[in-house]
Amino acid sequence: MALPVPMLLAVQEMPVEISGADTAWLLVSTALVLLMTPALGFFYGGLVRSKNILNTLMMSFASLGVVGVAWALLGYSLAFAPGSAWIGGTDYALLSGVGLSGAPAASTVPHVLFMAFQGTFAIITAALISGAVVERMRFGPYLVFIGLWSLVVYAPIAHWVWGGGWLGSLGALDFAGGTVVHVNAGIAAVVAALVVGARQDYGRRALLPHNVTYALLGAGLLWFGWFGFNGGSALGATETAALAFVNTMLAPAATLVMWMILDSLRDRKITAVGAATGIVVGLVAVTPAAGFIGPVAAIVLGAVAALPSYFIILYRSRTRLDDSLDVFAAHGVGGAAGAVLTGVLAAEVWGGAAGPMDGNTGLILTQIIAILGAAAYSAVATLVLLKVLGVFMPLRRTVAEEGVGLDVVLHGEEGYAKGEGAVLVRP
Amino acid sequence: MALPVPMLLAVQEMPVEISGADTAWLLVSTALVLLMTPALGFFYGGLVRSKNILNTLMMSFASLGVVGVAWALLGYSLAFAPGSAWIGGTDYALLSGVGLSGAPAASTVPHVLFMAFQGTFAIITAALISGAVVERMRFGPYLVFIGLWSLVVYAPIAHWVWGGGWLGSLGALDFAGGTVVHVNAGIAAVVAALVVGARQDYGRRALLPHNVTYALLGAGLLWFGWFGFNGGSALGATETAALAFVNTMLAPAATLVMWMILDSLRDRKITAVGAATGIVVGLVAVTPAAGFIGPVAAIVLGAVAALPSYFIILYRSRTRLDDSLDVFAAHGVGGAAGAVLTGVLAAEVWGGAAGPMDGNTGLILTQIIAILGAAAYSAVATLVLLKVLGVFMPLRRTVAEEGVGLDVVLHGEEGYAKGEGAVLVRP
Amino acid sequence: MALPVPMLLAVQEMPVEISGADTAWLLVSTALVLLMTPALGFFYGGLVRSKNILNTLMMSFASLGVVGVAWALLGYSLAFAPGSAWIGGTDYALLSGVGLSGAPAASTVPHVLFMAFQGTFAIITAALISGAVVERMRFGPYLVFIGLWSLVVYAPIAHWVWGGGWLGSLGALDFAGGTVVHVNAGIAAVVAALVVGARQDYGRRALLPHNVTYALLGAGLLWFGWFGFNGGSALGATETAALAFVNTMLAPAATLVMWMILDSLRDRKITAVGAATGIVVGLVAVTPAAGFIGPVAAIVLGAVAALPSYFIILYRSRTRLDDSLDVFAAHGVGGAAGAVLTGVLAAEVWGGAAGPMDGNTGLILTQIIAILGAAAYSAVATLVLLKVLGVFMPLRRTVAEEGVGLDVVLHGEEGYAKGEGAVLVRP
Amino acid sequence: MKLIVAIIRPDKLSDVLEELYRAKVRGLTVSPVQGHGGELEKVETYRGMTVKMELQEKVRLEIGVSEAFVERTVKAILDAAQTGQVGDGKVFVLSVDNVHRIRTGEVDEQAVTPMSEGAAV
Amino acid sequence: MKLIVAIIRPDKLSDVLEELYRAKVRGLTVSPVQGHGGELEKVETYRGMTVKMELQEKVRLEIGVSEAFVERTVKAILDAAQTGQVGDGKVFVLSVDNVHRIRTGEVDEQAVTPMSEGAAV
Amino acid sequence: MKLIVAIIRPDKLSDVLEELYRAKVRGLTVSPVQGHGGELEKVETYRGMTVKMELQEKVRLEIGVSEAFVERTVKAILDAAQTGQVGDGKVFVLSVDNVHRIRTGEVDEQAVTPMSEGAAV
Ligand SMILES: Nc1ncnc2c1ncn2[C@@H]1O[C@H](COP(=O)(O)OP(=O)(O)O)[C@@H](O)[C@H]1O
Ligand SMILES: Nc1ncnc2c1ncn2[C@@H]1O[C@H](COP(=O)(O)OP(=O)(O)O)[C@@H](O)[C@H]1O
Ligand SMILES: Nc1ncnc2c1ncn2[C@@H]1O[C@H](COP(=O)(O)OP(=O)(O)O)[C@@H](O)[C@H]1O
Repeated sequence: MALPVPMLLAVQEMPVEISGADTAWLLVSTALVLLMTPALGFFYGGLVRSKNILNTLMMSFASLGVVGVAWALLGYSLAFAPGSAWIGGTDYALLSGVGLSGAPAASTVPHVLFMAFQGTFAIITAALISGAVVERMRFGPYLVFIGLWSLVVYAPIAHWVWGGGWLGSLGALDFAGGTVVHVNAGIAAVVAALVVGARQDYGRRALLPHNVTYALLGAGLLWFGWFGFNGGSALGATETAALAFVNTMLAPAATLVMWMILDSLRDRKITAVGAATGIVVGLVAVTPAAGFIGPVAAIVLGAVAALPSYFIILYRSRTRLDDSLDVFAAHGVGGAAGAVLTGVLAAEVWGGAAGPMDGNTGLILTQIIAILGAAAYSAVATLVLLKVLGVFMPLRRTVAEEGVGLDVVLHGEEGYAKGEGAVLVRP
Repeated sequence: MALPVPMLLAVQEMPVEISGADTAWLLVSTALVLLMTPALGFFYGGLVRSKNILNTLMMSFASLGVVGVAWALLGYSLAFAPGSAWIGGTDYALLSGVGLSGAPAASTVPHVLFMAFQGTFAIITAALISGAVVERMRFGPYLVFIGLWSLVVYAPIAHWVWGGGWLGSLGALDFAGGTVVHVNAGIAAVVAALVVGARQDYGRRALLPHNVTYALLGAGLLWFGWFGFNGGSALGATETAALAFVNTMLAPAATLVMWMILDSLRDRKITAVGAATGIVVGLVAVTPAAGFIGPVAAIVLGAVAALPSYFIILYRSRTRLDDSLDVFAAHGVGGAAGAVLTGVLAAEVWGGAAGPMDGNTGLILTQIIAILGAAAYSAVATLVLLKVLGVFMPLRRTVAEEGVGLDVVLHGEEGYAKGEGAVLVRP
Repeated sequence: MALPVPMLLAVQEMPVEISGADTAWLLVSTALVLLMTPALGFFYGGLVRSKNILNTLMMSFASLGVVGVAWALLGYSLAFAPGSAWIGGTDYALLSGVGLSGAPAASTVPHVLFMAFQGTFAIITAALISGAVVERMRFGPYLVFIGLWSLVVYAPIAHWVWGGGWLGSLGALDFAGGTVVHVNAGIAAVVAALVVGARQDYGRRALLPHNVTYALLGAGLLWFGWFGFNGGSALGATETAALAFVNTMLAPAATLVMWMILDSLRDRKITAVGAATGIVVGLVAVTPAAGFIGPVAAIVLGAVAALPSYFIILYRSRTRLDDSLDVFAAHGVGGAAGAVLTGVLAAEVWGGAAGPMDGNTGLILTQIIAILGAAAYSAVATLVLLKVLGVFMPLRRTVAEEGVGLDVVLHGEEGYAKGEGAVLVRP
Repeated sequence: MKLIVAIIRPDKLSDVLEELYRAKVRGLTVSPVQGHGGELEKVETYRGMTVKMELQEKVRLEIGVSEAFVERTVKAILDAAQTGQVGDGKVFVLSVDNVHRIRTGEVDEQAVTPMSEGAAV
Repeated sequence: MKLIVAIIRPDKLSDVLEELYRAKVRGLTVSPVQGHGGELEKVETYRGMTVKMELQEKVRLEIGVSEAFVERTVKAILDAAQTGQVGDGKVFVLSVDNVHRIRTGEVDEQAVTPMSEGAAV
Repeated sequence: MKLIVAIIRPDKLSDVLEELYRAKVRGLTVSPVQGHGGELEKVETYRGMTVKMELQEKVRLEIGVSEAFVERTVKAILDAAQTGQVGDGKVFVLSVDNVHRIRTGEVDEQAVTPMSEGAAV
């Protein structure tokens, strides 16, 4: 994702061989990003009540199936096939023309691998939204929603920035998806939380995380996977990959330190949920910047980006908006903060694009335009999608069923069955 | 594993240098496959009762030790040293001649690394069988069993297909082990379940999974590791690796979607245990095919392969066969389905071997012969091995001990100790 | 880490290009080592009581932040910038001069990546110490301690061995940190346990592991990550990396087998905690040797190294030393055993350094000097550091608070909240 | 002295605690239990196996009170725990020979009268 | 009105539930407990530490019944829970002053008579 | 026959078990409970949400004894479980109509007298 469009075109002109090293790194990166979706399931799952743990996990795992297939059949084409400034064409639908020779956007790696790498991004972006509707949304409509959302909302925005669309042409910088993935998912999450409505107990009961260790497990695996997310977005085993990688290590480290300081100032208690959250916010924030800024700038970016997300999380829980797992605060705000800071800290000396220090003072404005453009489209399209869906299938079950818990009601299972009083029904 | 034997020989003739890229990818792949065995432990462990969780985990973890060492000392040689059509020789016993220069079967990577990569396959294949005998088998005999089984059953079958044996010569296609690993383990599992006998409560009580989240954790990590299993079987960072990788992403995605549809049609409830199972079945099914078929064919294969496993799992639990965690249905049937579908979908255009569409209509028959040959040998050899072992050491503890749970009885530990009423015994 | 200093200098003279393959492998290795710190958190966390699970996890996770940032700002420079025989200079402070061209110590990979790879070592070494002070130490002082310790203790010792310091010049062999990481952390752990003092219940109550599955999860992920630790220390996708990797697979396998045999001889019960411990001990022991010895020697090393750690663990729990999770026995003793065995088993034929069999009989003595030197400095410096810290901030909370559990008292959270009786405090 | 044992729905616990608080009932002990009554059974399904869960999650309260408090305690529970749906639970009132407060050794009436000077965990 | 409290082996719970069902005893409450009696203690070992587990897993049943049901309830439990091995458990029969059904406010006999019209969780 | 119900601090359980052992009280049943009394409430904080934990972890003992044993049992508990801090817990003594030993069908006195010939889990 590191190459601006003109350079991409230049590269395409001269046929290049598949590089073993680049392929090796992109193979690894794709596996790492795929792992992020189960990891997200555990990050989210730890934060819900135990009666909804399986439903929450399934919201992530199902995306691997539904969005994975949708991406191969159509989404990739809508995002990356030649098309207009707004959306890609259907040249690559059903993966036609997506073979083993170099990808148009990354000539040293097989096209089919580039498609898969991008697919893992679509999968996790859709799954991110689930954090806003856990513990109450019906599962069938959720599956239909994320499948369509990946085609109707994600694919176009990916096209705008990376597929040759208008934001890329404008010069907006988004190394690995601060806007495409995180701002987009964060805004869609708010819309989904509003349309689906708050949990019946929200604001009335204490809804405690049933297993904070899962939130930490998820955060740890997310960090691990994110090296593929950002490092892999260099699309090769290059210096840029190394830079993106190192920034993905240092920025969240700084966010974590800052988050612990904020926690400790507020309440003299450094929370584990806070640490897990801080890590994720740092990872989100460095995503758009990873290959464009230096390592010390990454530390600064990580520390600074902690602030807006930290305080919006505090504030959000006092509002009526049941964005249950703070997708907006972590991903929407974190992604936007990162995108803006990319516009401040990008420096040509690190081999990426020119930033304000190199005279490109318009960059910040471009970044803000990109954020707003993606956010606006995501909000409207997600709203329309959910409203239309809601006409065909109710999005929630009854209040009583919500009380029993979605695991039993929707999935016919318990996360942690004791087995007492369970009677085998003979067929 | 991708190269048919004649090509291998050709390659061996001209000395090739170690390739950094191929080595990098095989290093990563080996690590990924090694991780699959702990992952399997969690997949299995989540599905048993909490009083047997440690025993179930240990059945996988112990294989890392026992089979790992057995493989280095002898198994690798029996599988890959020059020998007959039936078994390898002892040239590589105690790793003699296994050094840092290119492997005979993969000249661009160090021989010692090739040995280790193959070792991780032997480790997990043996561990797979444990799913059929959990919650009742004694641990000592289990350790002896898997150690010997890896030498007596696994190594020969690996030799048949990949080490220059009769199935490879016949032209059977098995990219990463549909037959060698999965059909083999699936059949051995049935035999083991029969010889060891059913759990005392089987068919009488509801034996519930104590922690479905572990089954999902295991499935997620297995998917991640499987990229090394299939992608690494290309033995280099090549286009074939990319193809195998992408198919390993798309086929299970399709199986997962299909499984959710089947669940939902049957009972209007999409289960998490089902999703975890579906992912594993899809991974199993694509294993023999990964480097031989195109990505769209992989989606088809994944979706189709869900069917037999799905219905056999439903049926099995009504029988008296206590293949407790459905190793046969998931691995035996899934592996066989994948192997047959490889015979249908293999296409030369994807750089692997010729399939029916390329005129090689005999391939399906060859595949079936390979399945039956491996299954027959696995069944007989496993039976003999267990029967002989049973003469020297009882395979089970008493019914009362089974009631207490194997963790306390065999391992002297509890998985989740509360500590109430625990009194320190001073030495 | 494989290159002795003179070779390093030679390499530096001729400018070499960044190698994609080497970079790919070091990228992966760095991600793997980073994952080890969360993994360590779970390994440790499973062994404590549930009321301290979050505190224990946080002791590892926090190191990713605190030590990660400290390393980038100063630690790397103190360890690797040109300096004296005792400590590096400040040339690389604030990462000045650490860019995208080849690292001085590893010219084929970007300098910034080499810095990050080394940073993951500093992070986990500090986190290792936490095992000796879990369930009682205050969190604020702990954070200050590990931050300073990484600068004052870790960085100098790393410099001695790898940064051009006196131990490296002496010819001491430490492939991936047997002395720098494990002996160092093991000794610091004893000092910390003594200064902080024993848990109030230590030796009086049975302090049971609350979740042995987490210990196994941690051990599995540690093994996976350790392939980066040892394999990555070859600093490229080379034959040496392959050798180090394979040894990292075989040695712990042998330790695991030996540990199971010892368990079974002692009590006829093969414990899961023992298996997890055995794996870690094997990994520790092979760390100094990984790239210097052959695979069969690694099996021998793994099996032999089980013995001292096994018996010291048995013995330690009868003493008054509350090194709660046996950091000394596993890391201190395991690392020393590995370092000495490196001095015995190193063989030139495997491409590393000359050992006794090659006539370098002085090696064993050199190894012992390195162990003692590092241990002595670690002991004294850790002691001074903790004593000084203790003057400014008490290291423990009250006995009553220890009884309630650190999760609630220090972090204001519970690991596994049921939510009964929780009342929302409206803001 | 009486011991009041109540089985209620878990999601009514907070309401009951509040109501008891208003009724000035201070001490009580809570435990998670599983109940079997006239409720519809839950059905679960794992792979080929279908399972009827005969037991529902409930919460058990145990409250030692002096005679004077019995009525209002029972009333508080009945009021706060009722939904009108099958499965609301039961309240049992048992006689107690005597009650001891462990901290002070006080007995009976004294033992259950709150005395919240000082506070610790 | 009586309250029958029984401590049984966990693996006998299903049998006891079935037997009670046959005895037409409907309502009951179950909780996991740990018991100490004449049973052999389990020994566990963690690293260097050996631990005696003094408590065994048991299940506690609590069943409110009218006088007429006491005998058959106790008999059902005794029959179904017995293995003859040490550790089978105990049954306690306590007198209850009164019983309330939370859903309806009915008391005593009425409160424990099943009335399964309607059904909900 | 009496049933003694005691609510104590979890960290006093071992001491109480030892003291009861010395008092020759053998059989008993233990369960984890949560208590609400005069204790200070714990405060927890999760993201923006602050939560007061009204319930503290306690352990509940249930001990069936013959009249002769009541006093020494209560004394043993009071002695061993006391810390003097708020939150030490309560002991309730209830009358029991009768007790059955499931293994042998013995009743009352017989049923609670230890008879540790043989041993099994
Ligand atoms: N006879 C009883 N003894 C003990 N507990 C009972 C009894 N009857 C009901 N319960 C408890 O009360 C809960 C609800 O009882 P149920 O009879 O289903 O509801 P309702 O009182 O609304 O008819 C049960 O789940 C069980 O825990
Ligand atoms: N006096 C008692 N009070 C309360 N519970 C008891 C008592 N005696 C035994 N129990 C419970 O019954 C269980 C089995 O009792 P035990 O005396 O070991 O068996 P048995 O009745 O077969 O001799 C114990 O684990 C404990 O839970
Ligand atoms: N009236 C009561 N009925 C039942 N349990 C009680 C009662 N009062 C207190 N408890 C239990 O005893 C525990 C300690 O009681 P508390 O009143 O706080 O302490 P103290 O007895 O030291 O004043 C409580 O957490 C609760 O479990």
